[in-house]
Amino acid sequence: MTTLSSQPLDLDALLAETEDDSAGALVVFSGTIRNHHDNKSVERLSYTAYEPIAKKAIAEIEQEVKDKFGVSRCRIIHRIGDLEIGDIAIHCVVRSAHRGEAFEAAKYAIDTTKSRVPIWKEEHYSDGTSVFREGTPLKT
Amino acid sequence: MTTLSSQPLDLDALLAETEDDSAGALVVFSGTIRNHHDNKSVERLSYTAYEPIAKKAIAEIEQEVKDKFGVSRCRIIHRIGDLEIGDIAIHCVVRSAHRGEAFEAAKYAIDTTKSRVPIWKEEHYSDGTSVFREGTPLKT
Amino acid sequence: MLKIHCLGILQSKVGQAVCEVDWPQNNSIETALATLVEAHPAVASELPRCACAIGDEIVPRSYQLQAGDELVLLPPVGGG
Amino acid sequence: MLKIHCLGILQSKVGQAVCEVDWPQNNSIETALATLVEAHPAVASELPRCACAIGDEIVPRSYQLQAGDELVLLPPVGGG
Repeated sequence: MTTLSSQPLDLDALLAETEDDSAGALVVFSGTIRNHHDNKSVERLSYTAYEPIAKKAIAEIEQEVKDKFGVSRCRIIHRIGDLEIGDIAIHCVVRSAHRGEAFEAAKYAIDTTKSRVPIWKEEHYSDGTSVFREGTPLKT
Repeated sequence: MTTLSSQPLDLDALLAETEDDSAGALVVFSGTIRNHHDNKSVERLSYTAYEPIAKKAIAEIEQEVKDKFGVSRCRIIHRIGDLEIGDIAIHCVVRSAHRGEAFEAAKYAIDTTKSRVPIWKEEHYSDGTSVFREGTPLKT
Repeated sequence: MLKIHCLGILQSKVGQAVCEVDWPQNNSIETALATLVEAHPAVASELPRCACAIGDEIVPRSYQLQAGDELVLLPPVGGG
Repeated sequence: MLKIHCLGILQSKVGQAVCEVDWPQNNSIETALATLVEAHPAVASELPRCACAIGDEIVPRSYQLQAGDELVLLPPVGGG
């Protein structure tokens, strides 16, 4: 199953992949590239990953979310490469019988992905400068 | 803008309709027809609505969600008619600058829609019986 | 005659989506509901939890029905 | 020579994705990082918050580098 992709992310494919007749609730979180950050005008973002650990970490988070919240499906896919405003950087998809745990699980999935998966974003501003966004040190 | 539909719901259309370059977070809640309820095997559901008030109530909830949570977009669409297992009964779409309020807003949108919009569901079971699901009395 | 629209579970209890009841003009919804229960006793247990509407407005049971009004009964809701 | 992969902000500080440092065999990551700082002082302030990896495993700085190992430095992460 794809967890990192250099191509535009396909939500419909992810929804088809996670179909589950026993699940009444579907929660999707998607992160998109917005045109501003800290009052600076953003032109584009470059995402890079350390793939051997990033792929393993995402797969671990998917399993952890299912175990921890008792949801039947959790899939996470992150895009890497150069993204323009409005492009989708990540989809987190959770399905479960009821909506309470689906919301909790999706929130945990995105929070955890941001803090545990070796992916970095460099923000390119309209004034020509660029900055690597501050991140969370990996647990060692 | 469509808030009730007797046709299959189109998430892609709703995502296109709500595009917002200033929003980095997208949360979608979708309710799908699951194959069980209270240990009974469900065959299909029939949704009916009192349209004059249902449409007005959904539009009010969309505005209330935007005001209350400061999110830039909130759209809700509910399907009516006969639905099969796996069919989508509702989409709630929220976009905002950050994810915290997007999750809160989407949860409020579905909770409030369930309790304030005159829509009813009759659950048809495999044994040929059917039951109107218990609901929430409207505030008068 | 007053047209009463029975939605959701009320329709299944009454056996039809709309029923007409005899009704002395310019009376309250409360009075009309009492007349409905006489004709369809099965709805009695549902009515306390129902809201009443005229057109696209929820109205209190003290509302005085006017000529041309159609009463809509809304049982407890639960979409999604 | 030891290959050190510098990712994220480290790559921009070092000016290249991979750098090679002289390195006495069978020594710890800690020692290798000291050698890296001599060659590229700009990374010094970043290293305390970096994790170290060999292949697909995060390893402690006490890890004894083996022949053929390539060290990967992972600065603080933040996808999404």
